[in-house]
Amino acid sequence: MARVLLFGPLRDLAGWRERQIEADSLSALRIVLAAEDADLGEAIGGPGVQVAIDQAVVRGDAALTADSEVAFLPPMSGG
Amino acid sequence: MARVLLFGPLRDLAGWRERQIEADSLSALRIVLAAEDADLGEAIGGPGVQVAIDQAVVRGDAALTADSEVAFLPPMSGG
Amino acid sequence: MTISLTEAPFDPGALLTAFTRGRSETGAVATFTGIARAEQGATAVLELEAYPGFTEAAIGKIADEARGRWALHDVAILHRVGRIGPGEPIVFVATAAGHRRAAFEACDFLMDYLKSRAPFWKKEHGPDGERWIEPTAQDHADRERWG
Amino acid sequence: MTISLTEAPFDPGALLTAFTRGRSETGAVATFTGIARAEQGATAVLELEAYPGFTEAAIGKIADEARGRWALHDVAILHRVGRIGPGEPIVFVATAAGHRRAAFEACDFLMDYLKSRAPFWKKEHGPDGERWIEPTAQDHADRERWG
Repeated sequence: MARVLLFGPLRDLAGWRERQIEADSLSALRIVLAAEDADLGEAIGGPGVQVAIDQAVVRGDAALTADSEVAFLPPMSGG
Repeated sequence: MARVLLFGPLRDLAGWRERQIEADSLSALRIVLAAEDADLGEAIGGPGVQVAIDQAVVRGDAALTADSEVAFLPPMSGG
Repeated sequence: MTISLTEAPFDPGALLTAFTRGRSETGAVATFTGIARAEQGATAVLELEAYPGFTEAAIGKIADEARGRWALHDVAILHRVGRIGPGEPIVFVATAAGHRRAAFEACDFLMDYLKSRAPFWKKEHGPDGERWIEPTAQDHADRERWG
Repeated sequence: MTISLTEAPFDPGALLTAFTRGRSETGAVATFTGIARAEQGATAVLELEAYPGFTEAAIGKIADEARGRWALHDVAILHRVGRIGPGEPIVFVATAAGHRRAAFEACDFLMDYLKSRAPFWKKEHGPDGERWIEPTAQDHADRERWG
């Protein structure tokens, strides 16, 4: 179980902003999301999309716990 | 007769800021001032001291009328 | 140093008043205020999304970098989020330093970062619908001046 | 465009509030506030003398030059004269433009002029007496950046 957050255009694409999703790693989470919504699965793997776990950017895979907050961050536009 | 204004360090040197002085040209005015106060006469001829007549900077000599305002402007310090 | 996000409109002048108060050793305060342009009616409303916590932390890191590059006495950054109407201030940056060059350069540096890399997502709601905005080539070029 | 001198203390924030109001086409406002430094007690009071009329006209010429170099929507300059206590603002410059680079550069340019060539005469009244101040080598170098 992780709390998943989508920002910017990813939120519009998926039609949601925040959900609880069952997954014990980031790679498992990607598979769950892609199985539900192929467009979203592709978009979160796209170039320039960063992933933050508990507000820290991570690269590659990572373990998730029930308390993890996973954010998919599309290219930032600045203010 | 011209209204003569001294600014900045020139005012401290002369001990006055504004006076009416009889002179029909700038060169005549310089002679009157130097005759009264040799230090001031030298200072107003010094490098970097500009002269404005009726608020416009002049170079060289110029005629003065009774209404002329003559300002001696030492090097400007900025704000 | 204060870094904050706000959903409410703000007055940059009130922030400058507070920022300059009681600074007897600060010789120089530079500020920048970014305002949502109306573009002659082409942009009705701007919508800015942040990631609360993450966004302030990312801005804080850049403010620390600015404090490392320039001898600053203080920095304040306030950024609007949510829906912003034309003519409303979006961002306010203030820098305080002993001398003006440090204050100007740090303010300029912080704005270049905020406009190009800060964690915001920006959508324009215009007469022809809505669209997500990315930094312009000019925004990237401005940022690259700082190496 | 407003250019003025004042003998009374002023609040730079109040000036920024007035300057930013109702600017729906202005994207960028840069300001600079110069403050009299206390220098840990070394400077008690600063005394600034202007030549009323002449000083505003000279500043106005430079503001016109800035408007020729950058696409500015507006410029405001307020300068204190008379006796100025430590911690009090001396000068406020605000520039408004469509984009931030023009606003920053014009504000920076105007300050370099004001600090090095504007018609003011400046005296410091300190614990060891009074002395007239001239622009520093840094002030001249800053101004020369603009050619």
